[in-house]
Amino acid sequence: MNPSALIYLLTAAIVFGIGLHGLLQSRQILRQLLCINLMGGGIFLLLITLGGGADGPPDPVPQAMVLTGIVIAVSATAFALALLLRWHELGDSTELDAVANADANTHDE
Amino acid sequence: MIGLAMDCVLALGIVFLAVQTVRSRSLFQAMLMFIVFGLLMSLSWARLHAPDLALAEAAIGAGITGALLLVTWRRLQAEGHDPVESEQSAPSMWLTLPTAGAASLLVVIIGWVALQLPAVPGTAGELAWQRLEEVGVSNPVTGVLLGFRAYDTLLEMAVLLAAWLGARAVATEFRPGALPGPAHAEVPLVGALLSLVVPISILVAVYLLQAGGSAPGGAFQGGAVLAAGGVLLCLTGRLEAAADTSGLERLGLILGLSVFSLVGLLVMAGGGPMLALPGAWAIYLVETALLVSIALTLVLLFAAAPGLRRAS
Amino acid sequence: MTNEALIGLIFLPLLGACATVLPGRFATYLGILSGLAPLPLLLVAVTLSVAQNGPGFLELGGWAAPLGIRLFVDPLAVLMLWMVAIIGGLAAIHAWCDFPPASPSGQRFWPLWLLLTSAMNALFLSADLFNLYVCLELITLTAIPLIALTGSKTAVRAAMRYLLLALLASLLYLLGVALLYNATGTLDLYLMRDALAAAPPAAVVATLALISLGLLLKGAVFPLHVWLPKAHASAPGPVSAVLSALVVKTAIYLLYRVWLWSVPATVAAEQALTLLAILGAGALLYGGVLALLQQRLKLVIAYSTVAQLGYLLLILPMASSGAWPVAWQGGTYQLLSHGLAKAAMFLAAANILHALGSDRLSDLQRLDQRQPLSLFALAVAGVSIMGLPPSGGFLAKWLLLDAAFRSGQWWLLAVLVAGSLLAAAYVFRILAASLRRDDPTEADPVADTKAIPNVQTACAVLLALLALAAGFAAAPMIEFIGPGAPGAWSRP
Amino acid sequence: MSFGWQALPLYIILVSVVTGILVFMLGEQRQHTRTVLNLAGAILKLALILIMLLAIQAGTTFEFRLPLLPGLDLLLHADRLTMLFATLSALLWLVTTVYAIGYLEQSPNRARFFGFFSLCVAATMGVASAGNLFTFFIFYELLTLATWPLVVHRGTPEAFAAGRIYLAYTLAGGILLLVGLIWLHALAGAGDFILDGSLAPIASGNENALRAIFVLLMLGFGVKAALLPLHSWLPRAMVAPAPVSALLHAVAVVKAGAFGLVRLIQDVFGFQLAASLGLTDLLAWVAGVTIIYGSVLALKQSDLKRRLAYSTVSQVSYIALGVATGGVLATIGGLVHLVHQGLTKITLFFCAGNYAEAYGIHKVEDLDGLGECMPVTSVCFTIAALGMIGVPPMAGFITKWHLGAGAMAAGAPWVILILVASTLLNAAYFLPLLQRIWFRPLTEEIARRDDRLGRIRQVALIAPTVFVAVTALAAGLLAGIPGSPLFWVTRMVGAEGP
Amino acid sequence: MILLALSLPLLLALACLLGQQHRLRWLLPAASLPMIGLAVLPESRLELDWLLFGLEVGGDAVSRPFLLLLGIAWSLAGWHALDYIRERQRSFCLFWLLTLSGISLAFLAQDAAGFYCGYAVMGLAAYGLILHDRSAAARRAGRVYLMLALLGEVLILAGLFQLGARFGNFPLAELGTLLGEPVGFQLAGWCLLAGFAVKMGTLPLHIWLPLAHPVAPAPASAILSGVIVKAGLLGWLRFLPPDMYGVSPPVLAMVMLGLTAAFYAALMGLTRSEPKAILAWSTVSQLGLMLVLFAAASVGDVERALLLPIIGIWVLHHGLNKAALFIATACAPTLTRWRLLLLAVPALSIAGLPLSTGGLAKTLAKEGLTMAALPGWAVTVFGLSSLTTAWLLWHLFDRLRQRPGDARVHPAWLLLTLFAMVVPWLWATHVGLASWPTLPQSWDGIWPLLFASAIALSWQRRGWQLPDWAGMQAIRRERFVKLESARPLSLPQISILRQYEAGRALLRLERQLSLVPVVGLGLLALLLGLGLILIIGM
Repeated sequence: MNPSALIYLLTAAIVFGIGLHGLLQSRQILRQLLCINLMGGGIFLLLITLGGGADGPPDPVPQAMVLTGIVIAVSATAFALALLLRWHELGDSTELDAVANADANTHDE
Repeated sequence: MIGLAMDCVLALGIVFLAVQTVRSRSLFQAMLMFIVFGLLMSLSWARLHAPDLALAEAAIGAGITGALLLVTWRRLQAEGHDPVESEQSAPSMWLTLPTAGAASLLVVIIGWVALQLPAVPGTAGELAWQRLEEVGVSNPVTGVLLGFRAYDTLLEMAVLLAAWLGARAVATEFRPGALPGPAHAEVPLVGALLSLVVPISILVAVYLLQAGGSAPGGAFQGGAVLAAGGVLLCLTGRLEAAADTSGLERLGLILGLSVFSLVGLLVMAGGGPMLALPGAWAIYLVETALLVSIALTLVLLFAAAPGLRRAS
Repeated sequence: MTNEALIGLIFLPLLGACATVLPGRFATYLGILSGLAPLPLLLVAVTLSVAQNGPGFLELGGWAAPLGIRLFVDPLAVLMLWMVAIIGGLAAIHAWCDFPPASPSGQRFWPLWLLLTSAMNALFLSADLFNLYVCLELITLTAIPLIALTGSKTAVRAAMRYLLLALLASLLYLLGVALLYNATGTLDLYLMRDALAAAPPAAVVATLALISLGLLLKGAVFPLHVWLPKAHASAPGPVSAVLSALVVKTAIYLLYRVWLWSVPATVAAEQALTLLAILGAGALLYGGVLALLQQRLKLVIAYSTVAQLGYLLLILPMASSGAWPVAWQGGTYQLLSHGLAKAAMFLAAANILHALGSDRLSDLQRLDQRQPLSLFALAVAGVSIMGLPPSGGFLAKWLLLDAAFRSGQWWLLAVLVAGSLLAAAYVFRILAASLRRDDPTEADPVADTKAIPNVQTACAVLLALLALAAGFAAAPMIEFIGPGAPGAWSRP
Repeated sequence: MSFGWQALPLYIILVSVVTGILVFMLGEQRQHTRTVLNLAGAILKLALILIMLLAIQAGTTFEFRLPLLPGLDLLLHADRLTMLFATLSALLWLVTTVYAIGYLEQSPNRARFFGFFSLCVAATMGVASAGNLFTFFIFYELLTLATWPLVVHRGTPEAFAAGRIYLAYTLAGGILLLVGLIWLHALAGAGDFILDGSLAPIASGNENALRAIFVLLMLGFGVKAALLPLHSWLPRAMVAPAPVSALLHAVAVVKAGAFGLVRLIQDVFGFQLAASLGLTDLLAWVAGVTIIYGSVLALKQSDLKRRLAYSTVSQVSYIALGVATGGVLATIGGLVHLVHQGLTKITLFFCAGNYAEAYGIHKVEDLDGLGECMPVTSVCFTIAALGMIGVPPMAGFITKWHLGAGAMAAGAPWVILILVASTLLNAAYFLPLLQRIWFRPLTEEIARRDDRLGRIRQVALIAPTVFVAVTALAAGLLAGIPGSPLFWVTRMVGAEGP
Repeated sequence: MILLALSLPLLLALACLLGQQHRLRWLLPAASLPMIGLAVLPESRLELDWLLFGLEVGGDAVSRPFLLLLGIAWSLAGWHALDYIRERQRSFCLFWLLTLSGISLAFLAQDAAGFYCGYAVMGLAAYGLILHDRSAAARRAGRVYLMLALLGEVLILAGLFQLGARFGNFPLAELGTLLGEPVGFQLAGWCLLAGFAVKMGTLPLHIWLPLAHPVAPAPASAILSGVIVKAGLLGWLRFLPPDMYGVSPPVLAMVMLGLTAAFYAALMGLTRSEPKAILAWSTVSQLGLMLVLFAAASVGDVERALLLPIIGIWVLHHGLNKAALFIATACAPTLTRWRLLLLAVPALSIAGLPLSTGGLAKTLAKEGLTMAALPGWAVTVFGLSSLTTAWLLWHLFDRLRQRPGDARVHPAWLLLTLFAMVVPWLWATHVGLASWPTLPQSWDGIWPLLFASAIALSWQRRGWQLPDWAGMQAIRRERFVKLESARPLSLPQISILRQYEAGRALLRLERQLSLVPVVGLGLLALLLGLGLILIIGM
C-alpha cells in the first residue's frame, strides 16, 4: 500500500471517529447531523482509498457506491433539516436529549 | 513527493476541519467548517483518482448540503430561534471521555483492519473493467451506476424522491415568503451575473451529462450543478415559493425514477433481463431524466416549499 | 413468470408511488390500486414457483454476481412478502379512511406508503449488501415521515430520535459493507460466505460486528430499542402497525440472512449467536416489564414489540443443534404471528384512540360497551401475543419451547416462560382496564364515543382473526418454510 | 380430518362457540332472543351429548383430527371419561344458564356475560373431549381466557384484584403445564394420550425426567384443581356473580383441573407407572393435605361464598385422592366424585346466590332463620350441605364409601384418617349453617327486608336450584340403578360394583 | 309391609316439607305402626337394588325386639306429641319423621351400607328434635350432640371402610362368617365399638345425653332415651361378632366401663334437679348395664346366642319404661293418686322390682352374666346397681312432686305404661324365658329398693343436695372443642410491580438509556463485545 493511501486511510478512520465522538457528545441536533455527515465522509474516504487500486486502475464499484452514498446522505440531511424545522416550530429546544425527559414526563406521568 | 506532501496537508486539513466542526462552539462556524471540509474531501478524492466523486462531492456534498444547512440555519434564525446564540453547552465529562475513548478505539480498529486487507483478485471492480464495453460507455463509474448496478441507482432515485416527499410531509405550514430572498435592494450587477451564471450552469450540466459516458461526469454531478443554478435563482429572488406543486414540477420529480423503471420494464417486456439498458442511447435517455429529477428535487428541497414559480 | 412477478412486487408500488405524486385524483387512485392490489396475485405465483422449484436467483440486468445485483427468493422471503402484502394491505385499507387519497393528508401519505411497501419488498428480495443499504435507507426515509405526518410534538420528537439513530445504524452497516467489499471483492450476500472464509480474520470480525450492530440498532434490539416505543406509539395507526409488524423485522430478517446464510465456517458463530440471544432475552424481559409500566395503550403495545422481537433472536443459539429445524419453524412462525397480532393491536388501538380521544389506560373503562369490536381485536391479538391457544403465537411458542428442550438450552426455556408470563401480565392489564367500570350508575356509555368507520374496525378484526387462524393453519406453512437456513458454521 | 358424523365432539364444542358468538353479536338489548338462544344452545348441546352417549354405547367411535403442527394434531375424541365430564357439564350448563338468566335479570353487560359463559363451556367440552395432551392444553388455556371476563364481570376493583390473582395462578400453572408437556413431547415424541403402559418403554433411564414432568403437569392441573398451595385464587374469585361461582366450582374450571389430574394418572402415565415412580403417593399426599387444609380454612370463613369456596378446595381433592390412591374402588370413588361434587356444589352456590339476591345475605351470621322465609332454597341447601359432609344416603357418602374402602384395599389406611378428619371438618363448617338456617330466629333486620326476587326471577332462580338439589340427592340415593353416575363410573373402571 | 314401614315416614316427611302437616298430622302416630307388624309377623326380606348400593331390608331375630320397641314407643310418643307440641309443628313433624325413617332403615337394614345410612340419617335428624326449643340451652345441647354424633359416625365410617375394603357392602348377618376367625378386636372393631358407643352414651361419650334430654320436648326425649340410643346397641350387635378369646381384657374393660357408668351416672343424676335430666342420667346408667350385657355376649358364639334374647328383653323393658317416664314428666306435674301410680310403675320397674319387667330383666341378666363366665364380682356389682337406680328414681319422684303446674293425662301415657308392664313379659314368654322369680331373687330385687328409699328419705329430710356440676363440665368440654374463628390465612400474593420504587427506577433507567450518548456507548460496547467474542472464537 502506497504512503498516500496510508495517509488517507488513517484520515478516513480518524474522521469517522471524530464524527462518532461528536455525534455522541453533542446535543444540538444540527451539529449531530453534521457529525453524521462527517462519519459518512470518513466511510466514503475509506472506500475510495481502499479501492484506489494502487497498482492498477481505480476500482469503479466503490466509486459508484460512494456516489450513491453521497446522494443518499444529502437526501437524508435534507429530510432531517425539514424535520428539524418542524421540531423548532413545535418545541423550544435545539437539543434532542433535553426533551427526552420532558417527553418522558408527558408520556409516563 | 510533492504529491505526498500535498496528501499530508490535505489529510491534516481534513482532520482539522472535522475537529473544528465538532468542537467549534458556534453552530454557524461549525457549518462553515463542514462546508470547507467537504471541499477538501473533494480535493482528496481528486488525488485518489476519483474525479467523478470529486465533482459530485464538490457539487452535492459541499455545495448543496452546505446551502441546505445555511438556509435552514437562516430560517431558524428568522423564526426567532437563535441557533447562533445557542452555544453548545459543555458536555459532561462522564460522557465525553468514554465516547472519546470508544471512538478512538474504533478508529484504531478500523485502521488496523483496513491495513490488513489484502488485494483480492477477481473483485467486482475488476470484472467491471473487463465487461465495461458491454454496457456501452467508457466511463467505468457510469458503467457501474447505469449498467452493472443500475438497480442501486434506481432505488437511490427513490430515496431522493422519498426525501422530498418526507420533507413535504413534515413541512411546516406554507407561508408566502418563506424563501429567504434578498434582504436589501438588489445590486444591479446581480442580474447581469445571473444571466451569465445560470445559462452556464445549464451548459455545464448538459456537458457533464454527455461527458459522463466517457469522462468524469454524469447525471448526478450535472444535476447538482443545475440545482446550484436553481439555488442561485432562488436566492436572488428570481424564483419564489409557491403554495402548491405544479403539475410540471410533479412530473419532473418523478421523471427520473419512472423513466428509469419504465425503460427497465420495457426491456424485460421485450424479453431481456430487467434493467438491462439497451445501449448508450438508453443510458443517455435515463440520465437526462435523472438529471432533471435530481436538479428539481434538490432545488425544491432547498426551497423548502411545495413548489416554485417565477417571481412576479 | 416468477421473475416478472418478483419485479412486479418491487416496481408496481414504486411506479404507483410515482403516479400518486402526479396531479389529479385519477392518478392517485390508479397509483394506490395498481401499487397494492396486484401484490397478493403476484405472490401466489411466486409462492407456487418457490414451492415447486425451490429457492432461486434473479440477476438484474443480466449481470451475474459479484458484478451485478441479484434478487433471491426463498420460502423465508416469500413469507415476509406475504406479510407485507397482507398486513400492509389491510393497514392501507385502514389508512384509506384517515388519509383519503384526494385530501392533502392523503397526498402526503400515499406516495410514502407505496415507497415503503416497495422498499420492504425490495429488501426482502435483495441479495446484495450495498443494495440492502439503499433499501434500508429508503425504508428509514419513508417510515420516519410517516411517523411525523401528524405533526404532533411527540411524533416529531420521536421521529427525530429515530432518524438520528437510524442514520447512525446505517453508517455502521455501511462501514461493515465497505470493509467487506475491500476484504472480499464482492457484495453478494450469498457469495460472501466463501469469500469471507479466505479473508483475514480481523476483517471478517469487523465486518460481521459492524453489520450486526447496525442491524441491531435498526431492529431496536434491547438495549438499543430506545427509539422504538415512542416512534411506534406516536405514529398514525396503520403506520404503527406496519412499523411494528414489518419495518423492525427487516433488520431482524437481515440478521438472519447474515448469520444463518453468510457466515463462514471459520467464525465461531455459536458464541456470537449466544450473545445475540442474550440480547433477545434481555429484550423479552425488559420490554415486558416496561410494557407493564406504561400508562398508554399504544406505548404498552410498542414495548410489547420490543419484547416480542426478543423471541426472534432467542432461536439463534440453537442453530447448530439438532433442534434447529424446530427452532427455525418456531422463529419464522413467531415472525408471522407476531406481525399479524401486533398489526391488529395497533389498528385496534388506533380505533380506540379515535373513538375515545385518548388511549390512556385509565380512560379505557367500559370499552366493551363503547368499542366492542376493537376490544375484541385487541383481545384476540393479545391472546396470540401471550402465546395462549388457539393462536399462531401459541404454536410459535410451542415450537420454541420444544426446540429449547430438544437442544437442552434450559436458560432459553426459563426466558421463554418468563417472557410469556410478562406478556400475559401486560395484555391482561389492558383488558382489565377496558372492562373496568368505576361508576356503575353512569349513563349511556356510547354517548361520549366517536363513531369509527366500519372498514377500520373490520381491518383490525380481520387481522386479529388471521392471527387466530394462524393457530390452525400452521402445518402447511411450516412445511413450506422447510428446515431452515443452511448455516455453514454448523458443518463439523 | 373428516367432518362427518365422526366429528360430533367438534360440533358439540361448536354449538357453544356459535351460541357465544351469536350472543356477542346480538348485543345488550335483545334480551328475549338471547334467552332463547342460550337455552336452545344448551339444550341442543345436551341432546347431542346424549346422542353421542347412546352411540358410544352402541360401539361407535368418535374422532376428529386436525393437524396443527407437524406431528401434532388437534384431536377430539370421546371415551367414557369424556362422556362423564361432558354430560355433567352440559347438564349443569343448561341449569346454570337458566339460573343465570334469572340472576342477571337487571344487571348490565349481560351479552358479554353470556357470550363468555358459552365460550367457557365450549372450552370445557374441549377439555373433556381432548384426545391428546396438546389438545387438552389448548382448551385448558382457552378456559382460562374465557373465564377471566366472568370473574371480573362486576368490574369493581375487588373483582379485578381477584381476576389478577386468578390469572397469575392459572397462567403460571398453564406455563408449567406447557413446559411439562413439551418436555414429555421431547421425551416421548408425538402421540395421543399416551395410554397406559406406552410410557413404560421409555421409563427406564428417564425416571427422574418423568418424575419432573409429572410434577410439572401436576402443578399445572393443580392450579385449576386448587391443590395446596395453588388454591388461593379460588376463594378470591368469589367476588364474581353466583352463576360464575357455580361455573367455576362445579361445571368448568375446577373440574377441568381435576379432570386433568385424572387423565394424567389414568391415561398419560398409567397408574402402574406412576405408582412405580412414587408419583401417586405424592399426589395422594398433596390431595390429602389439601382436603384438610381447605376444610380448616373453610371453618374460619364468615363469608358464605368464601366458605363454600374453601369447601371446594377441600372437596375437589377427593377426586385426585381417589385416582392417586389407585385400585378399582378408590378410582371409582374419585371419578364419581367428579359428578357428585359438581351437583352438590352447584346446588350450594345456587342457594347462596338465592340468599344473596333475595335478601342480600352474604355473611354466615345473617343466615339466621332463613328456613322460614326461603324454605325451598333452604331445603336444597340442606340437602347439598349434607351431601358434602357425606351423610348417607347423599352422594357424598357414595364417594366416601368407595374412597375409604378403596384406600384400605389399596393399602393406604392413612386415607381413612383424612376422610374421617375431613368429614368432621365438613360437618363443622356446614352444620352451623344449617343450624342457623333452621333453628335460629329470623333477625329483625332481615325480617324487615323485602324479598327482592320478582316472580319470574323466583322461578328462574329456584327451579334450577331445586333441580340440581334433586339430582344431587338422586345421585346418591339411587346410586344403584343403571344410569347413575356410580353405574357409569363403575363400568368405566371396568369393575363389578362393590 | 317392609316397604310401607320404610316409605310411610318418608312420605309423611315429604308432606310436611310441602306444608301439609296440618292435614296429615293424625298420621304421625301411625307412621311407626308397621314396625309392630314386622316384629311379630314371620320374617320377610326385601331387596331394593336401586337404592344406594342395593339395599336389603327385613327383620331378623336380632332386630325383632328393637322393632317392637320402635313400633310401640314411637307410635305412642307420636300420639302424645300430637297434642303436646304446639309450636313449630312442621319442623317437629319433619324431624320426627325423618328420625323415624332413619331408625327404621337402621333397624331393618340387612347390609352394612343400609344400616349406616339409616343410622346417620337418624343421628342427624334427631338433632332437629333436640333443637326443637331453639333456646340457647337447646343450641348448646344440640351442638354437643352433633359433635359427638358426628364423631361417632366417622368412627363407624372408618370401621366400615376397613370392612368394606375386604367385603364390599356385606350382608350384616354374614359378617361373622366373612370374618372367619375373628382374632380379637381389630382396628375396625375398635372404631365401630367407639362409634356406636356415642349413641349408647357409654362413658365418656355420654355427655350429650344429660344435655339433650332436658331441652328436647318430652315425646322426643322419650324416643331419644327409649329407642334411639338402642340403635347403638343394635350396631354393636350387628357389627361386632363375638370374640373368640373368652373373657379377654377388652371384654373385662367393657364390663368395668359399663359398671362404672351405671354408678357414676346414677350419682350424677342425683346432682340434677330437672326431672328429665335425672331421667337422662338414669338412661346413661342403664345403658352402662347394657354394655355389661353386651360385653358378656361378646365372649363367644354360645354366650351370644344365650344373651341375645336377654338383651332383647332389656331393650324392650328399658325402652318402654323410660319412654313412659319421659312422657310422665310432661303429664304429671301434679301428682294425684292415679298419676302417682302411673309414675311409680315404670320407675319401680326400672329399679328392678320383682315381678315387674325390670325384675325379670335383671334376674335374667344376672343368670346370663354368670353363665357367660364373667367374674363373680361383676355379677354382684351388676346387682348392686339397683340400689343407685332406686335412689335416683326416688330423687326423680321427689323432684316431680315439687313441680307445680297443670297438665292433662294423655291416653298415650296410660297406654305406654300399660305396654311397658306387659310387652316385655309377653316377649319373654315368646322367647321362652319368662319365669316367676324365686324368693331369693325377689329379695335381691327388693332390698335395694328399701335401702335406697331409706337413704333418700333421710337425705331429703336433712335437705342435702349434691352440687350441680355436670352441666358445667359439659360446657367446659364444649369450649375446648369449639374452634375459635380467626382471620383467614392467605399465601403471599403475586404482585405486579407498578407503583413501586422498582418500577419508577426502571422508568428512569429507560429514560437514561434513550439519551443518544448512552445509546452510542451501548452500541460501541456491544460492538466490541461481539468483536471480542468472534475474535476469541477464531
